Amino acid sequence: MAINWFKYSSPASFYSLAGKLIPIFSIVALILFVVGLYISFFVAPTDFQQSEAYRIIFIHVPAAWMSMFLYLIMAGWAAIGLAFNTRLSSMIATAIAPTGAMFTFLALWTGALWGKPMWGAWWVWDARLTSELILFFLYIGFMALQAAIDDPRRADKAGAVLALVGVVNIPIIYFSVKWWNTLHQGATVSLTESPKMASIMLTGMLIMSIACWMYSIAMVLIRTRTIILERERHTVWVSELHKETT
Amino acid sequence: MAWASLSDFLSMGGYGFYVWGSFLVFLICLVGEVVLVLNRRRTLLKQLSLTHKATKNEKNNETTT
Amino acid sequence: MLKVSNLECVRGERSLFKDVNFSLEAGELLQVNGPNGSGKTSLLRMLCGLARPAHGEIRWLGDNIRSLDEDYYNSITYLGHLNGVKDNLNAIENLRISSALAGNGIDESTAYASLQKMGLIGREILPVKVLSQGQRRRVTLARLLVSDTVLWILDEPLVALDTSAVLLVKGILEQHLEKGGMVVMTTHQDINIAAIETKRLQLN
Amino acid sequence: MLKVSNLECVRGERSLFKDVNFSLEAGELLQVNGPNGSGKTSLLRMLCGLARPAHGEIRWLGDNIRSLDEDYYNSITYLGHLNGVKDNLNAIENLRISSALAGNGIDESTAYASLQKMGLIGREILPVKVLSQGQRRRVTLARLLVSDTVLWILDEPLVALDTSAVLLVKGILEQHLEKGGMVVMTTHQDINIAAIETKRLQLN
Amino acid sequence: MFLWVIQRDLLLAMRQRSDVLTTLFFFIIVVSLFPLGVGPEINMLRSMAPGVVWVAALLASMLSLERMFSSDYLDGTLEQMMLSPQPLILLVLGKALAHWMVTGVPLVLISPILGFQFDLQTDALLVLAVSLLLGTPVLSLIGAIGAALTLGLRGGGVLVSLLVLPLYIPVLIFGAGAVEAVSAGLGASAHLSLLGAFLLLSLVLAPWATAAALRISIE
Amino acid sequence: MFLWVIQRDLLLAMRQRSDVLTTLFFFIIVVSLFPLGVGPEINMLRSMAPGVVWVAALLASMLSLERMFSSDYLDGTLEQMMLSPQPLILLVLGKALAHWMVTGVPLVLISPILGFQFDLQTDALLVLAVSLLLGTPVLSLIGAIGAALTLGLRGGGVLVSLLVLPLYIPVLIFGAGAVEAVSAGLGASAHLSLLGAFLLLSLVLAPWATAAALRISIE
Ligand code: HEM
Ligand SMILES: Nc1ncnc2c1ncn2[C@@H]1O[C@H](COP(=O)(O)OP(=O)(O)OP(=O)(O)O)[C@@H](O)[C@H]1O
Ligand SMILES: Nc1ncnc2c1ncn2[C@@H]1O[C@H](COP(=O)(O)OP(=O)(O)OP(=O)(O)O)[C@@H](O)[C@H]1O
Ligand SMILES: [Mg+2]
Ligand SMILES: [Mg+2]
Repeated sequence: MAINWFKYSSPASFYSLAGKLIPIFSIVALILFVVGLYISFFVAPTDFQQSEAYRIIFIHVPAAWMSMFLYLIMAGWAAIGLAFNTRLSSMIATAIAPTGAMFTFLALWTGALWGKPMWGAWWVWDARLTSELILFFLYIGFMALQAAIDDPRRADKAGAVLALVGVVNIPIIYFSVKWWNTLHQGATVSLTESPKMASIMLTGMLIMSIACWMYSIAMVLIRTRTIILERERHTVWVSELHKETT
Repeated sequence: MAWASLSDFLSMGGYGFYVWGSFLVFLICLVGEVVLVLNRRRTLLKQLSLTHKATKNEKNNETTT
Repeated sequence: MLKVSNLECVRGERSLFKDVNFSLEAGELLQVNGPNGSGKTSLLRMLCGLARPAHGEIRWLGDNIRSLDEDYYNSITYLGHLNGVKDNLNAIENLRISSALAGNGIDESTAYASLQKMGLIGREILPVKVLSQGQRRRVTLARLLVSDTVLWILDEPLVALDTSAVLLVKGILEQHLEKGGMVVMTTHQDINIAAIETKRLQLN
Repeated sequence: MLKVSNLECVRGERSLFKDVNFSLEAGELLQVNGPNGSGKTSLLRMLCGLARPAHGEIRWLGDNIRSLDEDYYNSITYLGHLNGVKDNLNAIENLRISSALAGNGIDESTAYASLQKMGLIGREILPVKVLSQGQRRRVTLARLLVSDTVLWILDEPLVALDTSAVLLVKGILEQHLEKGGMVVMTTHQDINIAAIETKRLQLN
Repeated sequence: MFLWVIQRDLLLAMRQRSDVLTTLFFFIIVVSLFPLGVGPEINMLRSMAPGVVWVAALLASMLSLERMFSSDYLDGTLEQMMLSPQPLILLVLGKALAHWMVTGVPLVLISPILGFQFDLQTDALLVLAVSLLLGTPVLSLIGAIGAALTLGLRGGGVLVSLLVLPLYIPVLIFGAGAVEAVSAGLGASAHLSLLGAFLLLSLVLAPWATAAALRISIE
Repeated sequence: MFLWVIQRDLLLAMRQRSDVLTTLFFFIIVVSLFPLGVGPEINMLRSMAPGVVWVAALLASMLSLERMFSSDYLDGTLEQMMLSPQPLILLVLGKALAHWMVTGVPLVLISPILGFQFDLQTDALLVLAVSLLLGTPVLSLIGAIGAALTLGLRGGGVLVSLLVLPLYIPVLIFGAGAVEAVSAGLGASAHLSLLGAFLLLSLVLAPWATAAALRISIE
């Protein structure tokens, strides 16, 4: 492998690398979204039990997955930033949080809209739902803490400590599922009506998930670039960058 | 899978409110985030070029005086 | 013993000072001078290890203070702008607790004696919050009388003190220097402290 | 205009001072001197009406200040040991708000101009909490530049200021006295302020 | 000057944009804690809902009380306010209003969503919001008295809750009562007009008491 | 030095004797508010009881968190502590312990009486007290992290609750769960041993995280 990773761990070279990657991810995301939405509405057949309501699954599940993945990735980058004092990784962590919070919100929202027709209630206090809500609070806490701190270096480090402590919490919340009676993912959902339909649904869900992945990466890259500019506005390379563009 | 008519498509077998409520909010959130992120970047770039000009002028003044 | 090289301090986007170099040996006094906002407090906090320099090194007996940590804290006493006294405790309790935190607990009679020296008798069992500004500062400064550290880092110790207290502090510092201690201090007032050598550092 | 008779101050069970008498006319300066804890701050707080005297009377233009209340507050400006600035606001906001509270709102350019006079330019939009000790004091003192009151009551205004700032404050006070204002102040530093008459009150 | 006080407090709140949001999230979190502690049975949750939401509103409003005067006290701003030529009562009213705008209004707006979580009916949701709209200003006004009384005392935060919570209880009873009455099919107008009466009463009396308490605490 | 920190914090708490009492009263009042907000039906109250008591304990513990470091920070004592030759972790542990002794222990002692009010059975009362005994130190330890992170930030009080409450939730679930399990005739030992595991975990990890957070906040 000839890639020099250290080269890209400096904000300046990351900035230009990210600039090249963003269009690629954006376009792939767009195409996958179109394909995914087409499958969701025009290829996937009507569900025998839930009629059309089940189509929410095509966004609900990707959003729920993303919400959890992004938290772990955010905590990972924050930890690297804390341990090795690399500014770039902390910036990436900061950039992930809003997207993660948005997907968490979407999982909650689509879940609630699905719950009303399926369970007859917008919300039930079931373990899966509750832990998703807590995840939302963790994101909000992370962002609120960083917003409350003026000094970016302190904000990075404080956010990292919080994110790490939050990670310890996640498996605990997750295991508490056992102790609760679960309504989520119970008999109400019939994924296996027929093998053919299940596989179509699975492809749709997967395509939508990958689209969300690509979308998240593009968003995070753009946001990281903005944060880099904000924080390094007084360095030489930023002003040289400006000479080039103007 | 084909829909009989547009209104059929919109009603989603009676679940239109829930399905469209989900998908619309999903799209609004994604598009909204894109707009916000790009907006933030644009205002920052504008700010930067302003300060950049200001410092350039300062330097010019210094050299002339 | 203390050696500072190429120190630079950046606050916000401003470089307050750079290329600060000095060294301090036993019995020497360093007076840091400079107008308001020139970075004296920031420098002193770096010397304590409370803040991280943007650039440069601070060495104590040859080792970087970052690597020494608790060993270094055993050798310094820092008094900052803030008094570090608890409003609801009285002077004796405050003195005993702050000494204990600094690593040398003292008993009540020692505390009483040092407060007496600082002219606080009659006020030693009042909660500190009812004391006057100058009296609270004296409670803080009483720590110097019981401290057994080598290097004292004092940020405007004379603020709010009346003339007799200023003389008192002068005496305490001179005695410490005589015994081979070291002092780094800032002040906006004119004061002449006898030392083996008085170094001056002018910021800005 | 200000007339104080037979004032006594009791804190706890101690009488700090009694039988304090003085009067102050336009253009006069009263310097309150005394060692730490002699009751200077307590006296000044009484003059403002923040504390109630144990005994004696304070009259302004012939009326007891207790009965005047808000009319009196229109004529005085008090700066105490505490700065009264908000850590999270910047200098301009702090100045504008404290002036507005004192009854004369000012616009941004006036605020900017007075901060410039106090040597705070370049720092005027930083949150006050990152400023140095002396700079925060300067933000407080900038209020004097925009105040339109007659009687200024200043408790150790010079604390934490560097020499140039001390001169600045001296100038502001002298100008105020010249225009027929009155000043009551305490300080432990030597300072010579030109006034029609400088009265001195020695406590303890 | 009245406007200045409000403006200043709002400015301080906005300076850290997160400030308003945090009160809101505190409210949401506390409301969500109960189902976690009590268990997920929906019938029980539904009948608990008005009480839980109201208790959470009480706590959210109370929690930020301590800061109402204490930061002004510690840095000397309060002294300056007492020396201001404008009447202290106005000033106090301004601060209470600013407190309400930061802590009360967001709660009123979010309460219907929380009601959803507990499966409340539409009319109950409406009454919940209205009762909070009438009740939360009372909380801020009464709270100001407590905050002024405990100024500068150690343990202020806890002490203030001890003083104000008993005074909050009537508001709690009628506020939660209104929602329960609607859920039970009875009208809520009696409860709501009582809340309105509380509001008027506290608008008249509380600033006066707070000003007196401030004078005592400062002396 | 460890002992000195505890001793000092306890001394400070005792200096205003009301301090311990106020946390306690806050706890009692919050627990008593619920029957007022929810209505007097005894069966419902009994099944709510563990949850309500535990939520009240969470809030009481949280309410005093802000003061844990902030007063030391504002008056400069914290700086002195960081410069102390003893390890910061010990110091932090001492402060958390002192916090627990002031806020946690009284709650444990009073909880059986409050349980009585809700008509809990003897074994449930016992488990309630034990679960609080195991759980409240965890609250203090985790809370210390939040308090250290928000040091010196405006809106600290509310912000700290936002950070800390989500982390408290597992303790709440298993604490209240233990009592419910006993009431339902099942054993509580599984819940209690999990609480014990949390305690061990937080004893090891929390002081470390708190010390790191303090260093970050002070710089
Ligand atoms: C607000 C309400 C809801 C929330 C917060 C929520 C949350 C989640 C989460 C976090 C996941 C990911 C779980 C995993 O990967 O193991 C998930 C998956 C899923 N949810 Fe929901 N959900 C909600 C409502 C619903 C409803 C009402 C339904 C259907 C009736 C539903 C059906 C599903 C299905 C089928 C999956 C995929 C499970 C899998 O393949 O692992 N959810 N949801
Ligand atoms: N974020 C920031 N951006 C720009 N300048 C900053 C920032 N933070 C601090 N400063 C500046 O850093 C300096 C800190 O100075 P410091 O407290 O060290 O001064 P000092 O020499 O102790 O002054 P004094 O005599 O008033 O105590 C101040 O001038 C302050 O304005
Ligand atoms: N409850 C009390 N019991 C006894 N003495 C008290 C009590 N409260 C205050 N005092 C004393 O009252 C005096 C208050 O002094 P004040 O603050 O007015 O002094 P000052 O002249 O301003 O001093 P400084 O120069 O230090 O500012 C102090 O000496 C203090 O010890
Ligand atoms: Mg300084
Ligand atoms: Mg004084």
